[in-house]
Amino acid sequence: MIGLVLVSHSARLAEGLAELAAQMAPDVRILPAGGLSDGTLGTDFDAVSTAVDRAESGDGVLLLYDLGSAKMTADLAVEMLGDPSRAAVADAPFVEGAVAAAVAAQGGGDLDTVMTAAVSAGAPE
Amino acid sequence: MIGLVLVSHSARLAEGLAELAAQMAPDVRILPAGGLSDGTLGTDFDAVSTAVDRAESGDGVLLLYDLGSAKMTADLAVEMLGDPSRAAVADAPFVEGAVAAAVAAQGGGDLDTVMTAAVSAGAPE
Amino acid sequence: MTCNAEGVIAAMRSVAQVVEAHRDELVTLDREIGDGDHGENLKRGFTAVLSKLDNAGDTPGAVLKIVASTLISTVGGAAGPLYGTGFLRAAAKLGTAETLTPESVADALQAALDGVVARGKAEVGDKTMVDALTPAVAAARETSGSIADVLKAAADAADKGAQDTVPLVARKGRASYLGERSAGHMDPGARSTALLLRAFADAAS
Amino acid sequence: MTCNAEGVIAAMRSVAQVVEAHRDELVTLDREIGDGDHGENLKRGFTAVLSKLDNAGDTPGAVLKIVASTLISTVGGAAGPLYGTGFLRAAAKLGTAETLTPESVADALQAALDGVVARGKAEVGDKTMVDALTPAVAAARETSGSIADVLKAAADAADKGAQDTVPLVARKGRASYLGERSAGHMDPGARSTALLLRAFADAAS
Ligand SMILES: Nc1ncnc2c1ncn2[C@@H]1O[C@H](COP(=O)(O)OP(=O)(O)O)[C@@H](O)[C@H]1O
Ligand SMILES: Nc1ncnc2c1ncn2[C@@H]1O[C@H](COP(=O)(O)OP(=O)(O)O)[C@@H](O)[C@H]1O
Ligand SMILES: [Mg+2]
Ligand SMILES: [Mg+2]
Ligand SMILES: [Mg+2]
Ligand SMILES: [Mg+2]
Repeated sequence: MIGLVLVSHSARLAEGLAELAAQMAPDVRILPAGGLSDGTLGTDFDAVSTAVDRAESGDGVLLLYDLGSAKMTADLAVEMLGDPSRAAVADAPFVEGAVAAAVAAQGGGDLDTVMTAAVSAGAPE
Repeated sequence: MIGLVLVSHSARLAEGLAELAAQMAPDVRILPAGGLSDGTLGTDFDAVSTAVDRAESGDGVLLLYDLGSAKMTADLAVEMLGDPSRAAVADAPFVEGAVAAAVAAQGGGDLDTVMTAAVSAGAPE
Repeated sequence: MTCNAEGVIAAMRSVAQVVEAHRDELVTLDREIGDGDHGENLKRGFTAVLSKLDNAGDTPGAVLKIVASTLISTVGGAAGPLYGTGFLRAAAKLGTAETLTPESVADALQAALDGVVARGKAEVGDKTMVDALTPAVAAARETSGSIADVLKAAADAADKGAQDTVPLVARKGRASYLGERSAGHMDPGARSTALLLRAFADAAS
Repeated sequence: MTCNAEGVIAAMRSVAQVVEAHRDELVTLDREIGDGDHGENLKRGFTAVLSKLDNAGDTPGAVLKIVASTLISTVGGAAGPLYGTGFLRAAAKLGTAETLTPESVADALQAALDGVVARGKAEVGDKTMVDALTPAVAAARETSGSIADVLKAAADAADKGAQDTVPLVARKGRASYLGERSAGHMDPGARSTALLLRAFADAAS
């Protein structure tokens, strides 16, 4: 099953989104990676890398991010993986993309399918 | 100055997004309204209505929401205002829209301007 | 049922009982294609309604207005604004009339449906409560007879409408996230609509 | 400066001092068109770098690699992956060479710029650090002379590049949220790039 990593500047934002996305995807590993270790706002590369490891259960990991600098941190974390093809960063609306990706992962979708669900997510009806 | 209300199923998500958006909009009233009073996930109509009152400083309030049912709660809160024209609900990506709206409000934009900033927000570069 | 405020209050008490009794069923349905809270949401909402029913009002409309605002404030999920708006519109339609008639009941159901559609923008076939309420309103309008007859026809049609949501692919609400995977499950909101109408019909007979 | 690993370590120490001394200035610039943390981000990053510099490596490339990974892990803002990638690419370009030459310094600066652009996708004129680094690289490539000469030319060009960001409207990074309102302020990242290059130039002379 594809795992998700939610890269945010805010710990609470990432954790809240993880609980929201988990509601419809109870079996998916959804790892929040938000904020700096001192509690201030920012993205923590080491926390993101650790989250990617933990989200991986064999099928790959999708990363989503809140703002542009979080995207750069996410990209870097993927590039530094032993096998960068095991993870991908979605250019998707953060909340809407994470929920859609979680549902797609829960449904057994592969990395491409989960990525497509994220990037094509809009505000739901 | 336009105020913002962030309607979410999760208290942490709304609070984290409020702190993120406030970073670039220190003078804007950004009120999180997330979760149910018992701590579970859901949208709390009364909390949203209270947040709209608190976000109002005379120029109007923009509401953003995380998922479709939060939109319905937000719509209802606006309809029930004494003067519904003082607030509006943005169909915008939640995080991206809130940050863009906060910056537009900080810049002194009116309700239309702030709404436009929210709905035209995409993932930033 | 007596067709005044007291009768509506009594009917709401049995609705609350039915919701409580079917909490787990609705949770299970919502777990399949949603977030698994529909039964709990409605139970929370109607438990709050119960606590407001004593002297809730002198007219059916006044009682339904209290029900509406209580559901809006307490349900916490999509069903809150949806049922809340439905009850609110029904209340407005009934106005200050002291008693219900078969015609005013059908009109109130129509107003409730219109309110649910205005709130949620769902069409028939989207796999939502609208798929139960729409045939229920049509059946109510076509039925002549007592209030009990009207509500029984509505409940029967809602049951069938809810059943008919099983093969549908959801296009509104959380279930729409599942796409094709939403087929094969009854929509929880359509089921709860059928349960509510059956409770009203039973209370009226 | 001696053009080996030790010289680079010494230069990094003065960079860290310069960053510390200009923390507030960078914070103030970032408060105008960003989130007000650029000075604190870089201070946190280079303080961490300082603690890693003892025996950081035997070649300039090895030292820069440590600098890169430390910045990536500690800066916490856009400047982390951007400067981190820049230092990483510069380190890769220098390879295992024991000493720097004017040419290898210019090549390393070019590699750093390419890395920053690959990471952030900014073009000249977008009001970012690229607006300082791009003219700096061009000046470095055009300058013949000592390493100090090359770095001084780069720092002068970066100063001008940073100044020239003032009238621009930001198209990348947080400042792009401000649209037209971003004009009239110097880009904090362009300013810090100019400060870093000046610190290197001063260390080399
Ligand atoms: N836009 C909509 N229009 C009509 N009904 C809807 C809509 N969205 C959701 N529903 C109904 O609400 C039900 C789910 O209610 P509930 O579980 O209480 O809310 P939530 O989805 O917020 O958890 C669905 O089964 C469906 O019948
Ligand atoms: N996409 C980008 N490409 C190049 N430089 C960028 C980009 N985004 C931001 N920057 C630079 O980063 C600087 C801000 O850094 P910093 O404040 O540390 O990060 P953040 O914006 O995450 O708070 C900006 O002034 C700009 O020079
Ligand atoms: Mg539900
Ligand atoms: Mg719910
Ligand atoms: Mg900043
Ligand atoms: Mg920052």
